[in-house]
Amino acid sequence: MKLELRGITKRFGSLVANDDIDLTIEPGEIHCLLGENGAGKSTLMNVLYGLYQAEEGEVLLDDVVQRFAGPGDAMRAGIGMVHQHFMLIPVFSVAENVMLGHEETGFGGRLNLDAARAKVREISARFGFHVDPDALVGDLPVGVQQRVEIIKALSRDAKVLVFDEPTAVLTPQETDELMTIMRQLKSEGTSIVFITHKLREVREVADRITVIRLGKVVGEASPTASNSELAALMVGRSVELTVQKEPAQPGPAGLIVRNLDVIDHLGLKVVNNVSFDVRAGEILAIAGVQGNGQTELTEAILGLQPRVTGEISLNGTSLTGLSVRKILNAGVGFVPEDRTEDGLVGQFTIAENLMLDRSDRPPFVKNGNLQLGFLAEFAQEKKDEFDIRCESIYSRAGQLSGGNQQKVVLARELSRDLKLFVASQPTRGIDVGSIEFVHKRMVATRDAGIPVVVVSTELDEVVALADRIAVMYRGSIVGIVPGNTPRDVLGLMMAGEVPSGVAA
Amino acid sequence: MTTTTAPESISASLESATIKSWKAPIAYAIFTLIAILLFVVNGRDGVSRFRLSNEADVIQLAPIDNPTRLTCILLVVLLIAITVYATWLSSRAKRVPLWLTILFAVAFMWAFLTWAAAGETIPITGLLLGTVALSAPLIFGSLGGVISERVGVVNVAIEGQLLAGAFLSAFVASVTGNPWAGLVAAMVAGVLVSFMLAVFSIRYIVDQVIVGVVLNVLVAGLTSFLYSTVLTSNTPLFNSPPRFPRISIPILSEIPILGPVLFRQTVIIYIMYIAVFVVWWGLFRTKWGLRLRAVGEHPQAADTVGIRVNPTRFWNVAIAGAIAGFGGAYFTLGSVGGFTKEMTAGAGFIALAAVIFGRWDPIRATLAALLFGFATNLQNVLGAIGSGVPSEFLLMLPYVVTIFAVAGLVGYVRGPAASGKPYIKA
Amino acid sequence: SNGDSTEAASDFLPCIVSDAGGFDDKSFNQSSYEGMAEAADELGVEMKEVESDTEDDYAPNISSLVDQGCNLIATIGFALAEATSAAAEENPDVKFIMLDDGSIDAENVKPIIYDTAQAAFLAGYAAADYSKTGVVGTFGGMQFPTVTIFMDGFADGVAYYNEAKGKDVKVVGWDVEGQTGSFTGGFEANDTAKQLATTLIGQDADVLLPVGGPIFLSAIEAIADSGKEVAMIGVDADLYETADSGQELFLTSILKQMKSGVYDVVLAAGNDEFDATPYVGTLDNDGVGIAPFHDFEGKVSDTLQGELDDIKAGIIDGSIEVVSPSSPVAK
Amino acid sequence: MSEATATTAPSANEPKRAPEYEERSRSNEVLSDILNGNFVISILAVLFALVIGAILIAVTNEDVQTASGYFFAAPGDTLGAIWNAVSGAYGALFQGSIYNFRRDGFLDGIKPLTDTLTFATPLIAAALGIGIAFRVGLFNIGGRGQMLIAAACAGWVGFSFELPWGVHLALALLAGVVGGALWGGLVGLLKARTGAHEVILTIMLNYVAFYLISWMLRTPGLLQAPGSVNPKSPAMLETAVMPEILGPKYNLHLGFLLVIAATIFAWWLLNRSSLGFTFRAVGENPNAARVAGINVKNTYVYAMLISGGLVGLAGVMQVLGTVTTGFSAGIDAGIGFDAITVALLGRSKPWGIFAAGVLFGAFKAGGFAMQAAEGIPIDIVTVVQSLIVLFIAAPPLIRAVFFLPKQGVRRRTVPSVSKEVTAK
Ligand SMILES: Nc1ncnc2c1ncn2[C@@H]1O[C@H](COP(=O)(O)OP(=O)(O)OP(=O)(O)O)[C@@H](O)[C@H]1O
Ligand SMILES: Nc1ncnc2c1ncn2[C@@H]1O[C@H](COP(=O)(O)OP(=O)(O)OP(=O)(O)O)[C@@H](O)[C@H]1O
Ligand SMILES: [Mg+2]
Ligand SMILES: [Mg+2]
Repeated sequence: MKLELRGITKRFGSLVANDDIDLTIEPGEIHCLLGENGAGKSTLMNVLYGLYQAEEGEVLLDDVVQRFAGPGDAMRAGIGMVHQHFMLIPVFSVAENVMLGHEETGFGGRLNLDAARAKVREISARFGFHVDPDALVGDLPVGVQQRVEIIKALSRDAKVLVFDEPTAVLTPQETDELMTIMRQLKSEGTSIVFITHKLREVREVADRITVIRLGKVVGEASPTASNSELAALMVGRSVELTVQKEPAQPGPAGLIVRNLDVIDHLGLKVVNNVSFDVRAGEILAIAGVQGNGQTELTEAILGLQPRVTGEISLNGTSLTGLSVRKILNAGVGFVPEDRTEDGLVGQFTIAENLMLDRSDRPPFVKNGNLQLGFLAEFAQEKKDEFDIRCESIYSRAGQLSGGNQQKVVLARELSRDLKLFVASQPTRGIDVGSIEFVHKRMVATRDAGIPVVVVSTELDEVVALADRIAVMYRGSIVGIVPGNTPRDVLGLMMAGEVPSGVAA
Repeated sequence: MTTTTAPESISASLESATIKSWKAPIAYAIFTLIAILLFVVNGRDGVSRFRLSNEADVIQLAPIDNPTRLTCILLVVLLIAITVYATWLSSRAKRVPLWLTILFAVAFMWAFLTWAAAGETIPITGLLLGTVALSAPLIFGSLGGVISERVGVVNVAIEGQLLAGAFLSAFVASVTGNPWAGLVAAMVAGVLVSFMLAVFSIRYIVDQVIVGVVLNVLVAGLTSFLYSTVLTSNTPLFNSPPRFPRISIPILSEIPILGPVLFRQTVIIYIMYIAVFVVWWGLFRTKWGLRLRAVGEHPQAADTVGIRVNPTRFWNVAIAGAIAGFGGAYFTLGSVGGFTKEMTAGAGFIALAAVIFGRWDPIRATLAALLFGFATNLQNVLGAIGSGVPSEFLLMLPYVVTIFAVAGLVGYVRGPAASGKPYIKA
Repeated sequence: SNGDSTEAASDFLPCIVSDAGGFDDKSFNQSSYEGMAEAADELGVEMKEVESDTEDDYAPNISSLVDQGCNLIATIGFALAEATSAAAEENPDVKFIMLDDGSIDAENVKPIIYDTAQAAFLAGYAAADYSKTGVVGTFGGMQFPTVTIFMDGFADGVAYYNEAKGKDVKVVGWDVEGQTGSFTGGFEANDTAKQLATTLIGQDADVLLPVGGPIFLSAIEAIADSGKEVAMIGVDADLYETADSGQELFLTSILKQMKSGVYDVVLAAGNDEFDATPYVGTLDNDGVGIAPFHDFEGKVSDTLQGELDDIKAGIIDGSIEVVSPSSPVAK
Repeated sequence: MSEATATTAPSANEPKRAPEYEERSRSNEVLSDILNGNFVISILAVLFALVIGAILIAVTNEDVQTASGYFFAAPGDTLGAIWNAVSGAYGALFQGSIYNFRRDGFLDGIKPLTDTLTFATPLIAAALGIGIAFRVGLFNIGGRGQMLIAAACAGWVGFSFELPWGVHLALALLAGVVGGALWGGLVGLLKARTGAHEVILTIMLNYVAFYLISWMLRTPGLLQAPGSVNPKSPAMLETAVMPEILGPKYNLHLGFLLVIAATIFAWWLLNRSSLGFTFRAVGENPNAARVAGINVKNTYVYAMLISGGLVGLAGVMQVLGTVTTGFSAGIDAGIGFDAITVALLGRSKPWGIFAAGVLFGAFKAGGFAMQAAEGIPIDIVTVVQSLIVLFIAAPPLIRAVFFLPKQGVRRRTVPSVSKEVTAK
């Protein structure tokens, strides 16, 4: 099916998210949309999908103007979408999620779950997924959840499929599988819109590329364009794609972790007998597919996990069993994985967020009183230093874009007197310009002689930053390898295989 | 490159460790201690008689005569045994099964009744019959709460829905002389309150808790005002609703113990049985329920599959109001005639507690409401047989039991994820 | 006594403040209101009434009435005693009627109190005599003295009967000795009250004495549902005459003549004959009493009425002592 | 009120890349809020609620009903009757709450205003407590229980000890506040330790407190007045009674000054103190608070202690200020519930609560006069109050009713009471 968007303009209040956008997708083509965070890609797709109503412009399918009052209409017209943020209901089973919205029913509205299960099995078989229709979605690893999203989109025989950043949570292998599926769908005549920040993927699979910046189409690129050409087009300036760093000057071991176990609320050992050291002035990256215990490991270091055994010490003093506050005060900086949930208080101002984890002591608090004057100066300084783009330091943090939110968290953590820096997914979902900035700051931290732990599921990031890499699989460390280990070896380790010659 | 470990699927289960939870044994131990102090150390003599049948019953069961002291001692030994077993289970990091808790509760309650009724008779059917009656408005209210919160609208306004239902049903049934008309009016009243809740929380995006609280106040004020100005101006005409008669269901009503308790009731109670089943079945087995729960868990996800979130919320909140309205009718058409100011007396809040206690599940919420009704009626029975405890402490009983149950057994509960959050489309 | 009332009454404005029960409580607020309304009618003057909801309301309600120019204010219930006392002191030219509380001793306050235990004693005796199961029951709204005084008198009457006749009629729902018993926790005719009555019936009680405003309505329902033959005893007014339904159930009623008590005082005040001596309703002055048996005339034993008359005489002449911890005392 | 920040981008083409935004201070936001019509909306909301109240008064008025029976014969009669009913009611409301023209002289005439402030006193104190709990994400419906316990503690100290002036009052005050704090803190503790939901706990504890106090009040040797059989406490000793700050002519007592102090305290606590910062952080996002080293469970306990203490202060005002002649189990007078509405109307902000409390105090004071003068049930006041809260919370409705121009999309932050920490 041919899809055409004409003159789409979408405003949120006074913010113009899409500004007179034209886009055509030919039948059976994979069309990539590129753009920084907040460029308006998702918004455009949501307009196409009927989720948002555009102020101006029209959607045409096979040259027929469409009127979508809601996603129901769009789906009926043959449009399917895999959303950037999972649109799955965690407490429902896979089959229930897939059937939702077009349920087959029996007497009295009784759900025909068997039909839904059969459908899930059928699609799973066709694309080589292994998905249990009766599993609760909330219990599934994100990679599998992504497949459920895809099954959902496919179960309705869509003629146009939109994939909005589907690869953000996939392993390299899973990403490759997805590419294969996309090509398979394309060969069946489905048109595909593919949104991603990973330029490698774009060049691999795209037939055509459209770049959006600040709500406008700024140009088309061919799949043969180089990474830096694409990046420049996206950001509007040239971007450094590799992290410039000197070889590490490691000092003595700062963080020592020995025989660490973390047990979750169901009694599962999500971190299993993990031991490692991080030396002052080096970056240890913890690689692995999401959900293999990395999150819990970092949370255990910060004292956020209730059931932990083993030893954690920093510069010779034990951190085990201390409260979060004590651990923070011992000089541990922490960037949590989910910045909106765990890193920031969305309703608080930027300034308030900048003092969030020092809310009980000088310089921000004296005798129980907030030092608002000092806070204002401090926040202004950090806003400039970290280039936080905002109206003022009194803007709500929740209103910032993802990259800027991440900068607030970084500014807060890096402005403390650190003895250890732990960052989880520091660049997830943020644009290349911001990534560049974040990476620079992390290397600078290392160079200041602080041990740094980075958890990332992005191999690009791991390779770019790490002096050493620990790969986690099912709660255990598969091996710790040098920073220059080839990607394919890392990929295998992420799948739990220990290549010979690697110390386990 | 050789591999030493075979690749496994990511979703394969992890090694499991042991979590020891001492909550259950501690709770058991506390109650066992109370039992020892009260039933053994402070034991009583005599015979405690549990009467299982009424004179009118076709099948007569002989009353159970418990020698008070002996029964108490035996039961306390059983309680100690259960506590020891639970401690052993916990020390081996095994879960304490639900049946054990139920056994413990039954044994404790039996011991308590035996102790309290030394030399007296406890009418077991009466105790249970009253339980059903006292729970009825709570059950209707909590069903309304469950539906509303499952679809994503926090329903603090149950009290208002009950009160509005009671008021309008009394008025309409009186004027028409027809209790069925009153029942319909009660539904309408509940729906009207729901409409306010829905309009303000969905259309005007006012915090749902605020709307709920304020609606309770509004309905209380409005019904009291109209009661003083209208209903009392001509009580025989405006506030003398006919009651539904009690209907005995043939055969079923003759089942020993349960028959008189469950099947000699007014039509409102029979509607309640149906409502509990229908709401449960509907929520978990039908398209309606699936969509409803989807909207309450993740409205945006529901939207993306073509479910219209706000209309779904609106109409289901209305249904919730209709069901809660029935509960209001129970006050005036099923129980004691006539409306009085603020006659629901906090039942809506208890129903709200039952919703949370029952973890937003219609069956569990019903059980929670029944527990509350049981404790209330136990208080009645103990007061009547003269247990010597000051009446205020007996009146406290249902509330204290609920606190213990919530703090000791339920603990942390999580409602529908999107409950209380407005859905705003761009 | 109506002759010269007109000019005295012309600027006479009687007013009444209820306690939290409100004027439709089927109890003392309502009786007092009716008494005043009748008197006002008789005098041909207007009256004003205000209801209280909470404890906060008493003082402001009284002072609002003073502001409205009321010159006689009846305050109903012991809860209003302090507010009344304070208002009386502040407004010496306004007259007050204080119902159910005898603690105020002031020139302009007339306490009206009732020794209902005396009448309840008779009712208890009658109930014991009537009971076929040998069990009679009572329950109350809340454990207030104005409530338990009925229960005390009732239980004492039963005990007197047992002693006199060598019987063993049992009282369920109230223990005089320990002052503990059955209460609904409020004064609403609700399901709790109904279940309480049901429970008492389940204890084989075949006479019920529900004490507290409209809760007798719940007892009527409970009796109807039980299918048993259970009689009731009313409180305050002769409920056989005033209740909208269930008349046939009333063995008798314990009368507390508040309506006529208030009526008399209002009428007197309207005729400038107000005096502040406390009025204590007793069997002697017919301020309390028991109602006729009405439909039960033929069901009670032939000798009962005679025995009751003797006991009444005994109570009046002091040979039978009826004391309740809750008996009112006038200062 | 810095809650609504309209996103104003200087250039439509460059929605996010323009770093040169004007700096806007908080006071500017308050100003712009008023200019944007929040103040006007509030006034109109009150007006609209009063109009609905007037309709209710009119249709239930007997004269109006009689006159409307022959409406077409003499419509003037009906209109006149409506005018009489409504003006009589609201006139009495005004005279009872602000200025009574029927009294001679300003000093007498202004007494109603002081009554308004007297009634506002416990309302504000309790609403501050409930508002603070709201800010921490806790819904404290337990005002009744906390007030009762506090009243009992303060009352007990107030009538049983003979202490010097000043010391006695301070001690009674302290006892009450501590009592309320502990009763509230119990909820926080149970929630923190067992995860039990505070809504259930507070509801249940209301009843427990009520029956506990009822029992103590009728048990000689506990709270019952010696020599009396009524369930009532003795009167407070002179030394424990709050002095009347405007002289004996007016009822306004020291409690009002205490409540001003409490408001300042609450404002300082929430906006200027470290503890308040943690309160708000936990209220807005307990997960982030936890990660930032804030002990969320302890915060719940502290918040409920402070909340209970402030609600307890209201109980103290009742026994030592409003009804000093001895209290019974109804001494809370529904304030614990009214305070929820006041806290909501004041948007859980201390000075907002203060203003809302004064408004509700006025309604309460005026309600008595309205009932006494016109025989209108006081419940009408409840109706109007609740409508005001609803309308103020829904500005678009008011705009529609009064044909005001629409405003751009603005999202209002409201006290979130449904957030919880995920159990980890
Ligand atoms: N519902 C909304 N209300 C207000 N503003 C919105 C809304 N959704 C998106 N925006 C804003 O519109 C702009 C475009 O957002 P959009 O999600 O389309 O970006 P994107 O290109 O998908 O970015 P990303 O790569 O981060 O997903 C951003 O500035 C965003 O903050
Ligand atoms: N309803 C109101 N009536 C009178 N003054 C008010 C009201 N609301 C706020 N104010 C004024 O605003 C100032 C700040 O009030 P408040 O503490 O309630 O807001 P805030 O807490 O600073 O806002 P935020 O929660 O955004 O920090 C006070 O000094 C007060 O003068
Ligand atoms: Mg996007
Ligand atoms: Mg503030």
